[in-house]
Amino acid sequence: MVTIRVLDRNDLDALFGVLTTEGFEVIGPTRRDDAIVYDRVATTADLPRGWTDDQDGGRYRLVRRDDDALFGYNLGPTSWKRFLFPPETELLRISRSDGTLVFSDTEHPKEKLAFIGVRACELAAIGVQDRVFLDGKFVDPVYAGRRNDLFVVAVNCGQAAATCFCVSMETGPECTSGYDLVLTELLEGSEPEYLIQSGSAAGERILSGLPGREASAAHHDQVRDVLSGTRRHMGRHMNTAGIRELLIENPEHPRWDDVAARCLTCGNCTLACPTCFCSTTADKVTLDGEAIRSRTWDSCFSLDFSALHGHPVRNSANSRYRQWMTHKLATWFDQFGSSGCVGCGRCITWCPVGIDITAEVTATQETVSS
Amino acid sequence: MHSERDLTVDYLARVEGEGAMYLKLQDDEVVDLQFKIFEPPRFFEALLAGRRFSEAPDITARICGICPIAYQTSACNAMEDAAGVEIPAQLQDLRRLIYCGEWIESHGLHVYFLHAPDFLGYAGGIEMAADFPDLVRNGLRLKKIGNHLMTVLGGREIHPVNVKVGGFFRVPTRSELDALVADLEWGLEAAVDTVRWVSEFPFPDFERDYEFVAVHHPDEYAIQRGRIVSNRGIDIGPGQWPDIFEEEHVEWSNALHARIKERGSYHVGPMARYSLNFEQLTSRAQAEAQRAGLGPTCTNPFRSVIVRAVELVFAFEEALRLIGSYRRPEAPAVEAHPRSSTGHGVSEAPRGILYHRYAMDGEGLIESAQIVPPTSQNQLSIEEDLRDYIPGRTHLSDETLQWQLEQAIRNYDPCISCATHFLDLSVERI
Amino acid sequence: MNHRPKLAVWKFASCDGCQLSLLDCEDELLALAEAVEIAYFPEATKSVIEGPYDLSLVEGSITTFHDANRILEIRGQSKALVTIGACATAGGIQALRNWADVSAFTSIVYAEPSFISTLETSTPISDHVGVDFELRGCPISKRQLIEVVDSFLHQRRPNVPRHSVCVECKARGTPCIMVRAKVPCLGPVTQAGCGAICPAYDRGCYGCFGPSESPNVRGLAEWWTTLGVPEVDLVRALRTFNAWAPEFREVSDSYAQ
Amino acid sequence: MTQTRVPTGTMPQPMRPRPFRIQDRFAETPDTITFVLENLEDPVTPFRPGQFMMIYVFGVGEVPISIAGNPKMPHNLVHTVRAVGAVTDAICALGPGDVVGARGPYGRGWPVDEATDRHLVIVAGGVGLAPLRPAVLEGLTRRGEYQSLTLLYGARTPTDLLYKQDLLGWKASPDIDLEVTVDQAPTDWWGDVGMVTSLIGRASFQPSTTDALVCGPEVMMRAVARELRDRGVAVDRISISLERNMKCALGFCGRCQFGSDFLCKSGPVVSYGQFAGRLSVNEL
Ligand SMILES: Cc1cc2nc3c(=O)[nH]c(=O)nc-3n(C[C@H](O)[C@H](O)[C@H](O)COP(=O)(O)OP(=O)(O)OC[C@H]3O[C@@H](n4cnc5c(N)ncnc54)[C@H](O)[C@@H]3O)c2cc1C
Ligand code: SF4
Ligand code: SF4
Ligand code: SF4
Repeated sequence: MVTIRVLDRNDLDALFGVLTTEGFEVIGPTRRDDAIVYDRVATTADLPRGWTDDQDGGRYRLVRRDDDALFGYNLGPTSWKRFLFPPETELLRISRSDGTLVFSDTEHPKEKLAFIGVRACELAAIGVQDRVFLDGKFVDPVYAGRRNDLFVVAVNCGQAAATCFCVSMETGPECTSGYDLVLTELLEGSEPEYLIQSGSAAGERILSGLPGREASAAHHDQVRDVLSGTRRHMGRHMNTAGIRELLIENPEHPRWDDVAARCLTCGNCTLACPTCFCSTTADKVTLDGEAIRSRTWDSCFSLDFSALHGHPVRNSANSRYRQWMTHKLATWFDQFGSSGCVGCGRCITWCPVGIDITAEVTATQETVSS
Repeated sequence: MHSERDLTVDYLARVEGEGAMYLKLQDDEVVDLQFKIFEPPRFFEALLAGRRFSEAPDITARICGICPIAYQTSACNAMEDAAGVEIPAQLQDLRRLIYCGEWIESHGLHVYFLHAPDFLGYAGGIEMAADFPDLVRNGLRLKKIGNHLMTVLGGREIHPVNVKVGGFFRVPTRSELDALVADLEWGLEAAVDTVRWVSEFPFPDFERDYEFVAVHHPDEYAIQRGRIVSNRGIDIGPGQWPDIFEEEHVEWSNALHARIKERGSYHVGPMARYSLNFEQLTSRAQAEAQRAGLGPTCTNPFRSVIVRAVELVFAFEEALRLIGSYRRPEAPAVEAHPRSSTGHGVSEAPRGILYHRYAMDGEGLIESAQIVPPTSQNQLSIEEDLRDYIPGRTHLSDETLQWQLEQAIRNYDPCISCATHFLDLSVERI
Repeated sequence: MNHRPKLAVWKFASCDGCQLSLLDCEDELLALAEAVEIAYFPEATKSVIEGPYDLSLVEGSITTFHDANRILEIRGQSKALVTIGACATAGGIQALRNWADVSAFTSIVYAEPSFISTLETSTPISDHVGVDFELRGCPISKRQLIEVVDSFLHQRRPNVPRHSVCVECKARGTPCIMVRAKVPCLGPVTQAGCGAICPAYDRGCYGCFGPSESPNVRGLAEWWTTLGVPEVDLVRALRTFNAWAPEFREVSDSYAQ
Repeated sequence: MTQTRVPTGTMPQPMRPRPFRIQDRFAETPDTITFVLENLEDPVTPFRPGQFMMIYVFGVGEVPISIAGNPKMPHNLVHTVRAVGAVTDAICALGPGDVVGARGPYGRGWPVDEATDRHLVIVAGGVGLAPLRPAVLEGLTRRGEYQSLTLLYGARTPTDLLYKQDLLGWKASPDIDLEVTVDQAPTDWWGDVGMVTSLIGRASFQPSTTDALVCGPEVMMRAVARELRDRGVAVDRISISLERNMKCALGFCGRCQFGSDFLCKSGPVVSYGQFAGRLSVNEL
């Protein structure tokens, strides 16, 4: 069963209230350091009301809107992976006693997270990481512990950033699954309204406790218009036809050298990407003699990532950029049955020198076909 | 029969940087005395030429890892003077707050690790910890609180990154500062205990008639700004520094010696501040000072350890006060636009006045720079202390005499890295 | 306790900040002093225990003939020698003299230049003797210092990543300052370790940990120029505390021409 | 949305090693040591030839190490470790009584079952014999199931040969054809001199019904595989064992990717036929 209602801003605050009462830690968009980041939020007052983001390769600016939209931006630098797959996680503690080693799992306090404002591409990205951390032979308990009770309030995008290409990747802009509740912000009236729809039993239950009105046909029309407008305004496009073969079959393409001259090998693209999952594990020994083993985010751009006997397999910038892009767009299909890219455009915006994955694909396609 | 002695300390310990002392004695007479600074010169004044005015705080911070905030503050003051900008009260308060952190860290380190071991007969703080573990642990914790304060405000304790000409890059939130309060309250009580503890150290009878020079500000116990005053009538703005003070270069030292023109030596640092600005200490700091046996001035350099502890009490109280009244400034900094001009800046580094002067051109490029750190200013005073200390004590063994002379140097908490931008003690008895 | 490894801390031309980092390890210092014998550390103690030393930490750069000889002696007395800080690993800020005429420098600072004996250059320790590990930073990070000392105690390789500051910045959750505010930042070509402090305090990284493992300094320089950074400022930005590090030097020299 | 694919409740950390005590230690060569480990928690550690364990040294780190023991004798874990860096140096410095952590076994092993009724040709270079030793031992135990069993082994010098006792026994055994070659040899050397590839031409097996298992440095494996292919062994009947950086062995850390594969999951043993293309790409 799917319930659909229409809420105003106060009703939306009630949603925050209910989630908090149910023991969720509510994470949502908020303005900090000249950007919209995901962090703890308590009410709609914490949301970036009246702000939008203007993005391009290596460029992000917050800009004032001329309305009071709460979700009138696209995507900031944070992705939800930060909360499901934290940048640093303690895994184990090891101590020496009675001539043996004692290994103890680090206990992680149970996290009951609610995400507010998850975009369609981000739902897809969570789906991608689920396949990595939950669907293989092994299950990552840290990820699972945070993922199991997750409550997702998604948002259909009312606009597209200049860096968005979810339409090309078939992940958006409409949220079609993977959420408990989905909102569409309707800005035609004097005050914003929110069409809200349930997508799970848990969503259904929470929604039933909220105030709100019946949705009219006009509301539904508005939703349709919002989404088709967003679809028409995708800032980027990627031709995905044959892309897997293109990249796998052209590892020596001259374009890799071209991008290597510009790429700083800083790794920002991988860290900003909502699907990249790579990590390293290292020990820290306290001076009182206990070893703490922790996992931290890593990137295929770091040399240690591919080190064999002290020497990196992927030494050149060329081979590291190639690993990143080929993994995202090609080999991911073989490993996890989908693309590793959901078209969010974060790697484009947050690359400090504006390297654009869509432009790199196009450039390779053009030279290979000609 | 003449007794001739040479005392040499090739490498002074528990001071910041590399220095030495050489002393030649004939009977009770000091024939030659050199307080040498052989830390290699690093030419900061020269390498600043051609840099942008805004770079001075970060570059000069590298003169000294012990008191980077002092360098950053004096540099900012000088550049702001040159650019003709006023720093609003809220930003002044934040400067004062981060400076309190540096006083706490530096005084904490000196009292517990560098100076106390002298009085108690230990080679160092770590050796002292073997007999007094809790005491040393408290000292460490106290110092850590100072470091933590600097880290919150400045990003890190050594060479903080957040200070800039005109104010800060980013100002802290109320909650970031509130989180410091509990530690500072503990620190205040620990500082009071510190005063009581050090007041019982054995102090030699040794009084000197110093000309004390310190920064003075009408509204507050001067730290980060003010005029320059002395107990012999100096009362000038920072811009008049060159009229009153001069620097000379002696052969045995890589540090310039500063002196008052015509009059010679003077004394900067905690004792000078305390003696000149006693009235402006908090009543609790004053009360603790009195209880520790200090009057409103202090002229026994060995008792500087008590003064430092009193200043610790003050710094904790002041930090708490500043946090209590904190309101986040609208803007983290005021814009400073370069213009062709010269600026002077002073502030009270933990060891005393730190003076900076810069001339910049219309583009904001530094044309010339002069930096006079406290240890350069105290060099003459240190040498005079040593000369005065020896008569009547020559019966002491070389070892004891040497230790006491070293201690007399450490009274100043000399920072040699600063002074060269500057110890080996040698005593020769003829 | 049986034989504890002997630790020595040496100083050359520097600001003392890096060795102070050791005294700033307030939580670890006493435990460290139990794990090792602090055999030579004049900033902390008068007592001197004769070499050889198991681990020497060396701060500062070589700027005098005397120091160039002293480091040879220290190397001879040290089983392992670790350089700490930008002065020791890259020559420090004082390496700016390497581009200048030192006699002119001396006369700017000192009234009697003839009293001053100094070399024309300020050079890293590794230009003079073999170094077992270089710990970067101006100043070094306490956390990394403890890691390095512990790793030498346990004869393992220190876990000091050489990737870019960006990795720490993203982990910290700071929105990139160059992207969001057009503030020139050296983070993408600078080695991590500080914890990405500067961008978190609303300023660009100024490169105090020196070049990262594979820095494309020229690529970043070109981007800075598109952001409107004048070339003279670009040169100045590369010529600070790690000015003499080859990867920074090469690009600053090419822009300085 | 609530994720119900995995059960809730506390899950054990799959990265947690179990304690193993070193029972025995033999120096194979100056830098390569064989260890016999006793599992302190379970009586046995079953494994398949070609699989590996993650071996943990306190405070230093964890590295993948192949199992070198006999699959029919799972009471002990045997590993041969060459000291090449931080962790392996630390392992090699340990001795009897010391405790390490180990978890596994992981990965796909040698296709010894698929090779029944066929010729089994095993080609090893240097320490590459370590992961192949279980296959040799398995082959000997199940000798009747194979048409022939051949081991061709090359090393730089006679001192670099592993398992010298085993080699002498195998040399004398009628069940296995062993040929050993070294790059440089003193005069009293009993085997061949030259590349291991040169042994392939002389060995007697029927290429069309041969399964080959190859392990050694990557260049050596490529040369051997080409030689085998040229003699008529089908490329997808040639197995090689690949090495990449690994931190987790669970498919999470991403480091062991080799093109489309995670070597911890689809390797370390892979089919040459499938990987020949990738092996020729630089820095993949
Ligand atoms: C499936 C598999 C089986 C192996 N079996 C054996 C064996 O039986 N005996 C043996 O001696 N060696 C074996 N190796 C190689 C062994 O794992 C490496 O020599 C070891 O990881 C080197 O680590 P280190 O810390 O000593 O070296 P360092 O060079 O100090 O390590 C630096 C970094 O590189 C990584 N690294 C370096 N080389 C390798 C490598 N080859 N594989 C994976 N990570 C590496 C380390 O994990 C670390 O992150 C095997 C490797 C793999 C992948
Ligand atoms: S590759 Fe780029 S566009 Fe694709 S999901 Fe990752 S960050 Fe977004
Ligand atoms: S692109 Fe690189 S960092 Fe991202 S998942 Fe792939 S290998 Fe890992
Ligand atoms: S593509 Fe951009 S973000 Fe990614 S490593 Fe290269 S420069 Fe950094």
